Amino acid sequence: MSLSWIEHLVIAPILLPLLCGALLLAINETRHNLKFCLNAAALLAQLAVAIALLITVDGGYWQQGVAVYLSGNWAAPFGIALVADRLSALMLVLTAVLASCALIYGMMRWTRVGVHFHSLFQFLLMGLNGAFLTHDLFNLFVFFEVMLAASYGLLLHGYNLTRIRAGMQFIAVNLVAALMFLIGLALVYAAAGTLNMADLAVRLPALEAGDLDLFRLGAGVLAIAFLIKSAMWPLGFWLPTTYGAASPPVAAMLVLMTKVGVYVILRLWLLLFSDDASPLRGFGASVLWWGGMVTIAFGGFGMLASNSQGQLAAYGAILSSGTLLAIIGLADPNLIGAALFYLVSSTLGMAGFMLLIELIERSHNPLQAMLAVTRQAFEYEEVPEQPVGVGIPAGMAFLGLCFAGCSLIIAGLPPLSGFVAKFSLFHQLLSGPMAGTGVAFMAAVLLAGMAATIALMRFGVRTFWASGTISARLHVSEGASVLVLLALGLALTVQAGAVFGYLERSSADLQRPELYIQRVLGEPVVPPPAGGD
Amino acid sequence: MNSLLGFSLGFVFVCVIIAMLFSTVRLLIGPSAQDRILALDTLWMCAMLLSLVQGMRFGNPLYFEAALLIVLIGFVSTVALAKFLMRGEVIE
Amino acid sequence: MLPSLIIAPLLASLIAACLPANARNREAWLAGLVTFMGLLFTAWLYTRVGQGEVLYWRLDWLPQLGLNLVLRMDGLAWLFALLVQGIGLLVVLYARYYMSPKDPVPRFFAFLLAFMAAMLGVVLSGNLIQLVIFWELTSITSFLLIGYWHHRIDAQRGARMAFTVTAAGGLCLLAGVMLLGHIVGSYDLAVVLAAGERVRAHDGYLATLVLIALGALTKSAQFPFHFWLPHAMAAPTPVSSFLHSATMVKAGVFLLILLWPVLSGTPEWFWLITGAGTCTLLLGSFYAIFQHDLKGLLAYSTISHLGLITVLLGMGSPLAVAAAIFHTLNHGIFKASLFMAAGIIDHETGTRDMRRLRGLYNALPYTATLAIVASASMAGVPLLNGFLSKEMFFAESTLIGGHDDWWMSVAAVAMGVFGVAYSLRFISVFFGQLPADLPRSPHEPPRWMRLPVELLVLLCLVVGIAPGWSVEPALTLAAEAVLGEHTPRIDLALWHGVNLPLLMSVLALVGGVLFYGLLCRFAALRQCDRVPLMHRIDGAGIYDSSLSLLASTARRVVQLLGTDRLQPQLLLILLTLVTVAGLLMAWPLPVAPAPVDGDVGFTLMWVIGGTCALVAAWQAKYHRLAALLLVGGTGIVTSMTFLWLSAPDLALTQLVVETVTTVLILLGLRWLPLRLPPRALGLDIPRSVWLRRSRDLLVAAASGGLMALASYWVLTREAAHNFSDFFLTRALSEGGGSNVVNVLLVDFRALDTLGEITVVAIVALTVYALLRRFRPAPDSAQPPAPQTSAVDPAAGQGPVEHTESGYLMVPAVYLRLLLPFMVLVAVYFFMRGHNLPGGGFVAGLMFAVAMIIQYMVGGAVWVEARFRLQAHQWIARGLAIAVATGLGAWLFGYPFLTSHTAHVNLPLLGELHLPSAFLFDAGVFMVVVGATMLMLVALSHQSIRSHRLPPGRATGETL
Amino acid sequence: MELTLSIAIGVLFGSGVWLVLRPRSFQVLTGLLLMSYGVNLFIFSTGQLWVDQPPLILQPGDPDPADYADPLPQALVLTAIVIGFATTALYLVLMIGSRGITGSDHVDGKEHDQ
Amino acid sequence: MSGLEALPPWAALVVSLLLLLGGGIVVIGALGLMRLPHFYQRIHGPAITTTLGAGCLLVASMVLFSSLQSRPVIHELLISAFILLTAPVVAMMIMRAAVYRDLRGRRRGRGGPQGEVYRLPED
Amino acid sequence: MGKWLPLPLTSLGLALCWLLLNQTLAPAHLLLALVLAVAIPLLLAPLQPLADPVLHRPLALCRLLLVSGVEIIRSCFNVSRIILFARHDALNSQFIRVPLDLRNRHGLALLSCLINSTPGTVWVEILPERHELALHVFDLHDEQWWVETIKRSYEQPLIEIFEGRPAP
Ligand code: NA
Ligand code: NA
Repeated sequence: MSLSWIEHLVIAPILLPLLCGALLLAINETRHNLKFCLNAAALLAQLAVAIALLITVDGGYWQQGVAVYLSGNWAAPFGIALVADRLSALMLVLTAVLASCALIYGMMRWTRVGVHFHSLFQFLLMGLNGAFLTHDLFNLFVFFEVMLAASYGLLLHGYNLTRIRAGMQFIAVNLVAALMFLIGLALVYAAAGTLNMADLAVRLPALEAGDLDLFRLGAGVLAIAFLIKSAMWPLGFWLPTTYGAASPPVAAMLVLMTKVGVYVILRLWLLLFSDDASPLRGFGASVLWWGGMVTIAFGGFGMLASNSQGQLAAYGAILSSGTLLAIIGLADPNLIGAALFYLVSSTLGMAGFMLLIELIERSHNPLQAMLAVTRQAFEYEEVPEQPVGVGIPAGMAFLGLCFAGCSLIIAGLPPLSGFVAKFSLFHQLLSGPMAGTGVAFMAAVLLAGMAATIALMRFGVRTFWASGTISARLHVSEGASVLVLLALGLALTVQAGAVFGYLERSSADLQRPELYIQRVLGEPVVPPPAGGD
Repeated sequence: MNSLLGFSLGFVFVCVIIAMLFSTVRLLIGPSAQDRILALDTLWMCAMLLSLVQGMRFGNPLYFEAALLIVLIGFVSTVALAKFLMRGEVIE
Repeated sequence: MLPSLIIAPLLASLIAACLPANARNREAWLAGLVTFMGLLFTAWLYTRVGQGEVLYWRLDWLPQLGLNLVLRMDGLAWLFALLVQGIGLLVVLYARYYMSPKDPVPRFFAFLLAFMAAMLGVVLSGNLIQLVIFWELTSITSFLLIGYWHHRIDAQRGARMAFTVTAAGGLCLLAGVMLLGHIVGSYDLAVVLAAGERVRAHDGYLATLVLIALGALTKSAQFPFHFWLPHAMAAPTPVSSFLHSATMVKAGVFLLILLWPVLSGTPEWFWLITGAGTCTLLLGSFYAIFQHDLKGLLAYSTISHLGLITVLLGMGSPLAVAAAIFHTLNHGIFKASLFMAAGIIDHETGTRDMRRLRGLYNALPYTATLAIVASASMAGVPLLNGFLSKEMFFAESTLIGGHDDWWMSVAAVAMGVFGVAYSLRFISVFFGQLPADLPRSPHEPPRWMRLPVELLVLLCLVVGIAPGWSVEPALTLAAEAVLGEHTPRIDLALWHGVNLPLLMSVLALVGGVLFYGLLCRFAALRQCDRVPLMHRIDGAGIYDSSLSLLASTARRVVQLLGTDRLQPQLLLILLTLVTVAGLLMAWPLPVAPAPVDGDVGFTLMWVIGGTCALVAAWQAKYHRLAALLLVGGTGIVTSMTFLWLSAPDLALTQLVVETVTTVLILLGLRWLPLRLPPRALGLDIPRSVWLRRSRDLLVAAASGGLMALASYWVLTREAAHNFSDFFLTRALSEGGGSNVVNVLLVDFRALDTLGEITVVAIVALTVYALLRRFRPAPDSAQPPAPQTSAVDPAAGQGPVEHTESGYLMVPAVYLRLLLPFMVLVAVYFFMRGHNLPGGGFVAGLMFAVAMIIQYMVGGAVWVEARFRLQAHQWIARGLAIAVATGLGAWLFGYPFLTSHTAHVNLPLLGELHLPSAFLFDAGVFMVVVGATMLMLVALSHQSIRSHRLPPGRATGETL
Repeated sequence: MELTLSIAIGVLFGSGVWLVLRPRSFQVLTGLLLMSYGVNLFIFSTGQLWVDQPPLILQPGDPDPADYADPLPQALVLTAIVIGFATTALYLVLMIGSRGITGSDHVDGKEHDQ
Repeated sequence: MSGLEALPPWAALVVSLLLLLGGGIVVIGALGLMRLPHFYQRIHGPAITTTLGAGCLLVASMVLFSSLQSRPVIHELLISAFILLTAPVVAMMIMRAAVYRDLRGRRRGRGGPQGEVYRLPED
Repeated sequence: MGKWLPLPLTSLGLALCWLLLNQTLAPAHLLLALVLAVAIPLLLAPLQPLADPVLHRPLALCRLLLVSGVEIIRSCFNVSRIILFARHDALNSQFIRVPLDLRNRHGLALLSCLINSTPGTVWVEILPERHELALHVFDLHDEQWWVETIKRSYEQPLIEIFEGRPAP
């Protein structure tokens, strides 16, 4: 008995970027094109792998739709088990897609402003993919660190004043967060005596009272670490600074990184605290709920208060993070599918927006923009000009269109995926037992959507309708990557039925931990060859 | 004889720790940077001796490794510190 | 076939957007043809809809949630579709001539067609959610169309205002519709329409009603949301006539009509809808009188008429619904024509200011006649369509509140009076003497520009004179669609005999004329610069101030609840930690007796470690070197603790890391600014600083205390689990190594190690990249003071002189002699790692330390001239080796990183154990060497660069 | 020993926290160092304290797990030390980079008026 | 203390004496470091720790393990050799650093090395 | 020795060191020691500008080491006594200069090793102008005695050992 090649697919999303990163490192920095091509090829391969995983996971190739890979051939709670289920596969695909867009976007400019962009980029992917695949807490820490270290590098890539200031903040906060991760992890290990997530779920109900208290403490501290990453108020003030400073491709990847925190919380919370048998059922739900709600409010106010594109996007990201956290806090299993839809949709929208920002800035004359703002402040009875329209240059029109698309997704306005997400959330909320929290959540989401609308519109009007616009010098690659993201948003909308079906199945997976546990802990190791070694 | 050995092992152990304490006092009060560097170097040396003593106390030769490493590594930071004091930078 | 009604204009919109900027005719032809075909198709559908058939088209979209695409055409939808496309066609024609040849019309026509598609979507929706989608799309396209002349501030403002209000309403509508769907259990319109009883009886009815009404009222510019409509007049006139009079603003009333069977018939419905409508109709008509802008007048008039329709819908009687539908149609017809006429006037004279316009009849008699007829219709003059529906309104108004309650009738007549007055005001521009100071001298517009107005006015007449023949069937059809079996007999006739409504009409006409005359004479209508009595009800002002309030509140909230500084952030994070840990800590702590005895030596050792840490914390600001040394002391104690407590690997690792960290920090220290304590500078520390420090001290003490409690808890528990037994029992037998920690690192949990070395590699690359662009601060760019001091003979020498004859001559002998031995010991630690403490990491750092000493002695240039360590390649190859080792298992059908120990029997040498983990560890070794060297060397090169290069080239790219 | 170590962990962590809350980047760096010492010792302590029982299987035959210290926390701490080392180096370089480009060693890259 | 009981008495005696001596020397060295008034005196304190103190302990260790394992255990010699290779460098470097630091300080009017050897050019 | 053993003494030291570290004479380790003893110097020779010293009088070296070993122990007790019992403010700690004739760097290194290992004396540097050794003495009684002792007991044998010439 030995593993077939297809089973190695599970670890390929970690190995491909690692190998590619190492290879790129060995290539001289002057050979931009070669590096870019290798990077792109590796990305394509990752995309293919991710899609293959998604198809096989969903297509019943693996038992229960859960692919388990025992690294080092050690049985599950002891070795490090990688697990690809529908949710992981989805996140992998999302990562690969986003990364491809970011890379293509950066092709002409951003990948060249500093050294080792390509290696760092691949390492970032390794961290992200690893975080999505691993089901071992400490290994998760390691992949978080891989991801963060690479993101530090990319954030500081070709640094300038703002970037280094942001870097100081981002890195300091994340280092503290990493320490908390470690403390929480240690407490959990001390209490439950395992690091494997599935094993943790098995052991949790059997814990003695004292150990349970210890475990709860650990879970609390661990949650802080994840909540810092998912930028919950008041732990996420690093985000606006960081997003505002990062170069567009990196900012687009940062969008995904915020979601990693949410992803982990979602997975762990559902696994450990949502089951009826769990002695800590509903642990921290109210904190997530309140935190999420305050974060939504903070994000909404932040968007209204923003006066730069970067801030707008950052607070948008905070808002979407808050929404997801509040959903988890609602502890309603029906909502998970819709929440995932929201996650995917907002990630695509935000990433597109991040890429767009710089293009807009580039084609915008700041002086004129300022003039427009002042004019707006002091205007009223201005002599109406001749009612003849002013043409919008094609590049600007394209940007405007993309901006509108991203805005629609972010603000959750019809007809794009943001709206579908919002609708499905509300629908699921309403189809459950109605409670005050549900109503408050709906109100918050609607109001935040309105705030986003107002803020985005204000920004759009000042930018695209200001007379200071100059023809944008767009590169095809840059436009194309934004367009791809938007097209995906559109596809998400058009294929909402199919996507939602998939997400509901993912959500169902998450609600049946016993099957997952059985798969992870029951996965046999490959026996040593007969006749000894 | 074994009680004597036990006693002297305990004694030397306490001695090393006390030596560490004394060095720490110097490390804390300085007053000059060279005093502190000297104190830290002494602390390293005491740590090496502590490893040796621990090895003897437990009858375990494994502690030797740590002592070896301390000897080979500990002086590096002292040299670097001294060079920093002398030249303002460590590598020219 | 129904989707084609929506898809065709949508496609046409896309095509229109792609046409060149000057393709005015092509655009118009495209838009016109598409609209015309749609119109024909809709008209043809009468053959089926007219039979009472309801046409459906369905497509599954999100069936799980009941969100499907459903197009549904009943009588009402048919009538509205006809209206939309009919007026749309005329507007397209009109716009062809209205828009300047210099206007970039592709955008205009694209948006117009997109709007038409969206509007048709609203009208044809058979699913409530889908309706909301199209609803918001009309808001969006309306926003784009109002902002078509986006360089104008009023256009920007109007567009934003309109969109804000209608989009907010749309969100309410979404919520309402979802509630409705929740109550009914379906979003399908047919199902919802059949569930009226259930809805009205449901607890959520009121919320549903309010939310849906908010949607409808905002869209239809009802009080108190009316204010956006006048500002929307910044749009090109075709847009005003199409969206803001005939169609989009009718979406709100359309929705009320559509859901009338479901929601109406309750007091809440009555008070909400009628109340809003009444306020609107009075306010709108009164305001209209005092406008000076032609379009402003028409806008307020539109508001008032929309109020009228709303009131009719609120009344709750079937006939009122029929009247509402009828008036919707009529208003669309006459108001569109009036807008077009106003547009022509604007186009021809260059102004819309009624204070300047006079005697236009002389210049454009034909247009004037048309406009006068249309405004007569607006005023409710008999023989015109406006009269009929208004009379129906009067009739219905008398029924409200029974026989003793006349308030509605009074309001209706008042509205009629105002309506007549503003209609007179409108037509006043045609009479009198043509002023000479108009911006342009007016002429009759092109024939084709006038044609739409002519057609609409003709319709006014036809409907007004022969309603039974022209419009009754369609109206009945639409009413039946809404009212079903309750449809009343609709008897549209010019003459119903002398009755109360007729009297009210006459009263309104006469009263209006008198009122206008009085106003002109006594109130100086033309000089009036604001609306008397009511000017305080300034919705736009409230909107503006509330938006700016919102923005300033938001800024304040973000300032208050957020921060962009690091320290408060970290404080909050740590406070959260303290709070969470404090709350979750078990009180009192369950403490078992300590399993390991106390040891004075250990305690003394930690007295050292702890004091060092505390003093380091105290000294780190002004005495960096001291703090560094003190942290070193703590590090030593930590390593000794590890050694003592059975963790030799940790002790070794901690020791080497300690050293390398010290060297690294020393390399960096040189670039930090000189900092003298305030006492040395004779400064006082302000009180706020002390407060802040006490606060931080408290947090630090609390977190330290909690940490101590937690560890005491952990340490004194009965160890319940035996997780590690697995590793202990299998490390040697299956992992092939006796050092369990090392086997864990390179076998059981090798994936962690792989990640860990990746982190090290990444950090090294980042450091390298950062330092390539490093630019020292001006005050630290100079060589450090010791190197410029005249006291020291070594000051003026370079590293080579130092080692050849200078102060390093003797030390260099030692340090160079040590190098091979340190390397040998590194090899030793590497080789034994799998079985005894050591391993690739320790060995790698040792090797790096050995090298760095050579850098210290010989200087970077000297070393690199002789021994160039390709750090990047080491990292790359190390990673590759580690991965390749793991991948080797694939060849044998095992998972990644499965280890294998080869037992080789060699003659003379005996049996050798060669675990694959050894190779993996070699990868670790290489990465660690490469990464550490890269960092140290990159750091050390800064000194060379910064003062060996001329100032301008201090940031050279070579390293 | 347990009490000593607990207090030591508390003192290290607390000193680190104090420093991390300070405005100068070097203070924060030192704080991070101290905090990671504390945290490493804390992780280490989850395997409880064993004197002279390192997890080295030097005797032949089936090892009795009760004779050896818990190796897993040690492995975790080892990884944590390495990662901590890397991030310290990064923060250090960032610190001097920031100092170079902003001219200030304040953590925000600019001096705030107090 | 695993197996220390098996130590022959003579070895135990030798080891004990060496340990007592070494321990005493180590403390005295550190005491010197702590108590001597000037840096240039303090630097002589640890010197006895590194030479005789460490030497005694290393020899004790050699004797102890050799007799415990009934074979020559002499790898402590390596430590001694490395001490001989590193300690002088450390002392030299610290000393020279201190001297010139003090000389620079003296130029600025603070104290400095005594005596005639180190004079400033102007002195 | 040339190409394969650029630093023969170092190689010898390395091989010895390896065997000592592993405390074995097993054939595998002997082979490994040999390999390392050749490979490491080959790899690192560029960083060693000095050739290995030539020991002209090995016996003299042994005697020197023995003598200084005794001196070290003696000084050790001396210094301990001073630390414990002497009045610290009465100490005459002084820098002294010792003119040197020894030029061989290995010789100088060994001299510094001996001086620094002897408690009570610390080598500061070789003052460049006149090739004088600056020395710090813990408790100086007679400067001339020190100068003579160092020149006679240490420098003289060292010159003979490393420079292969009789001392002047
Ligand atoms: Na009445
Ligand atoms: Na000495």
